[in-house]
Amino acid sequence: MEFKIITTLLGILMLAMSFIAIYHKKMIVAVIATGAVGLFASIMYLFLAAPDVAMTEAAIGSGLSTIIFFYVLNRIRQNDKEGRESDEIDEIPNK
Amino acid sequence: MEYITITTGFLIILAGLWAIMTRKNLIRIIIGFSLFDTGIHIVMVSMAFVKGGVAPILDKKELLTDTAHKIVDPVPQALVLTAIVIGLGVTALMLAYAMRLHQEKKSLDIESFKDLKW
Amino acid sequence: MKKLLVLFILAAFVSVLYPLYSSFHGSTGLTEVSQFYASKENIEKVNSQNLVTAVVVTYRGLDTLGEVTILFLTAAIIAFFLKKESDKRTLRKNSEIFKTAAKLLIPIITMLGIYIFINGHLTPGGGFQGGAVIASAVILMFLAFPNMEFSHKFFESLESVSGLVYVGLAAFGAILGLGFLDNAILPLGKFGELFSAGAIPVIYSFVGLKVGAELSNILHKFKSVQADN
Amino acid sequence: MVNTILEVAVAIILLSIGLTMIRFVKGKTSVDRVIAFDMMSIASLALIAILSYVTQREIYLDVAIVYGLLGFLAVIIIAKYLEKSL
Amino acid sequence: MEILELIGAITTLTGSLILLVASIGLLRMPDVYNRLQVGTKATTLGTILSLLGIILIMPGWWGKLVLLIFFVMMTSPVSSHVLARASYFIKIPFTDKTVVDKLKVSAKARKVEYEKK
Amino acid sequence: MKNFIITFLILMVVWVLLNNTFQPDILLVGAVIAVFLSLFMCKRCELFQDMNFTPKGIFYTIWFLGVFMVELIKSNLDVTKRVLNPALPIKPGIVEVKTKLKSKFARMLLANSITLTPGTLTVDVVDDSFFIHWIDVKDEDIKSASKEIVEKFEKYLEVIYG
Repeated sequence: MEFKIITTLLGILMLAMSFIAIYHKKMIVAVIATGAVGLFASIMYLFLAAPDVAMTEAAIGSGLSTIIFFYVLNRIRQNDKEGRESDEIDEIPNK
Repeated sequence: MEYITITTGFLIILAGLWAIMTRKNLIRIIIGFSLFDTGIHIVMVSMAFVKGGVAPILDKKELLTDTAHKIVDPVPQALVLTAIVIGLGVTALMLAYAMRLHQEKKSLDIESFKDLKW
Repeated sequence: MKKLLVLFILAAFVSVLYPLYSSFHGSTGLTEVSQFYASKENIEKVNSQNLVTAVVVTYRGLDTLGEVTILFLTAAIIAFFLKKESDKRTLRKNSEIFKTAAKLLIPIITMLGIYIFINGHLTPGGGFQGGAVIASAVILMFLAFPNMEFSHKFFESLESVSGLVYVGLAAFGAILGLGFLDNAILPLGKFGELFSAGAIPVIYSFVGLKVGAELSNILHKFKSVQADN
Repeated sequence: MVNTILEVAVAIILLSIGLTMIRFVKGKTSVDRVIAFDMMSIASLALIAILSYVTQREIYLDVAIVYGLLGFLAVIIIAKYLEKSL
Repeated sequence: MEILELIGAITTLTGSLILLVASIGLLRMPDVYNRLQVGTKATTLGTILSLLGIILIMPGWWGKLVLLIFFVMMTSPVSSHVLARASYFIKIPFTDKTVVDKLKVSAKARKVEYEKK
Repeated sequence: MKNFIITFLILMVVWVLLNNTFQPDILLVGAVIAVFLSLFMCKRCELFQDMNFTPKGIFYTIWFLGVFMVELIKSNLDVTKRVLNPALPIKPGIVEVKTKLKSKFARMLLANSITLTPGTLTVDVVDDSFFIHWIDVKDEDIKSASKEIVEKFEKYLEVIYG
């Protein structure tokens, strides 16, 4: 089986996902995209013959850190007086 | 194959660095750090890859004879395993700081935290 | 102007990284250290199928100790930084189907986590992954039953007891004259079975329990105070 | 023969992941993107299973189980975040 | 023996084709709920068929694969149900083709206010 | 007690499936862990209270699985037909159906089966009525919709869960 083509496609997908994570307007989409980068990275580790690292990345690097991100976004929304989302807050000029 | 993955890793490192330096929102900067982490891990694992090597788990009889020429390098993998867990700790800590800063100033914009600027 | 500066910094970074990238030609063999770890006599000495686990638990055991300490410090600092607000919000009731499914899934997921860290020397996985899976079972509990009481005492004592046992097992090897974190303090057993590799499964189980308790604690700190479901 | 058929299957799965990626980019609402994410993780699960046959290692299936579990949890937590009851 | 392997490979191929249908459906359907329908059903059967094919090819691995199938069958409908419930709660609009909405009537009768977005 | 035994059995089955052996030492380790876990987790849970362990119940469980698989495949053919049709023939809507089942576990199984069968998706559950998103609404009336969607599973689940 041609591993090269599959890893190339995975790499392109990962780069597209990281681009979305940097530039998308909505914060929640950015966080989901970060999680997806981790998931694709985990498949790439399997192709690189590293199942231990793949399992760690799937469980910790992609899973638990996404969950912590969402908890923090939720508490930021709760603490804000008007209940704005975290991506709406920084648009206000703070002078 | 290792060339492709190492290139991907370096490009993701650059993307993360770009996000850290140009974005204004604190959470977005933390996402940049997270991407940077992932890129470094990919680079390290692809450096450990040996052509034709299999995963360093010896669950078959034929792997036990002359092991060193059949498996990929286990040491960088162990290091990356450690690094991922520490990365989670660092991310959690940074997010806690961001949350605390938002509680103090009601803002997530990095430009509004200039108390230490002279 | 600022973009230009950023670009300049990125260019500097690339110029530092480029020699590393261009001198990479794909490794053709193991390094000397890894060859030492993968040599026949050393495999027989440690008796663990999974070489990564062997490296993490015995050869580089001190690193793992430091890593667990870092996680503990993270939990402590987060607890110090985040003050608990005491506002009580009314949450939307969970759907009954999700609650029932969670009741069915939580024991199974915990079993999976325990399997992962007990078989750390035979299959991929180990203390850290198993701990993360156990923590995800705890998260499922938080999500399905938000106002169920979470006994801090139990998790904290579990964490400290397993940490103490871990360090104690490590020091026991040094007392016997074998070395800190040596796995030969228990009989080595037959290669490839559950009871083999000496103390590795025991040590990794305690690491797993400790990591699971710590991660659950961190996640509970991030979860806000809730009532009325 | 078996290997050839499985190669075609892997190509089709990759194609479907790519098409799902289009939905992720186009989106419209956040829920669409979450569905796309869920589908990508489940399709990758099949990819891992095929990979474990090709390399003849049973141990890769452990990774697949953990993978499926964490994908499920991520979807649930996003849904709870969206309905503001996290 | 070889025939069994061939059947397994073809089953896996069928599963991947169903996954492809799911992704096309995800692209073509007009609103969130219909996409969710197509996504859940087709991905579940696609994954189950792929895993069944691997069981037929490698009968020695049945333990973990059966567990994986059970896991997918248990979690995938629950997650899509939770997503559908959340997206109804935050009032994601229906497509114009929708003919009836009984839940709205029932919510009015039970005096439950869903949130305005 | 019934709950404890069933949880223990499920955990043991999971353990054996994961290890894929019947060696006595592995079984012993699994049994110890499963007893501990089911004692710890099953203080209050009443999940399997209403399960009937008669031969008829077990036979109906297997029969239910068969019916379910057939419906799953039918639903996929249906979805494929709709998706690949250039005209996209859909007529979606949310309908209400009633169920007679009381046991929580049976209701979860019913909702999951509904989600995985032709053109239906459970959106919300209120008391004993399920609100279902139907991709091709044939009948808006509660009774006939119930007959169309629910009944084919309900008659088996009623026997298994009393």
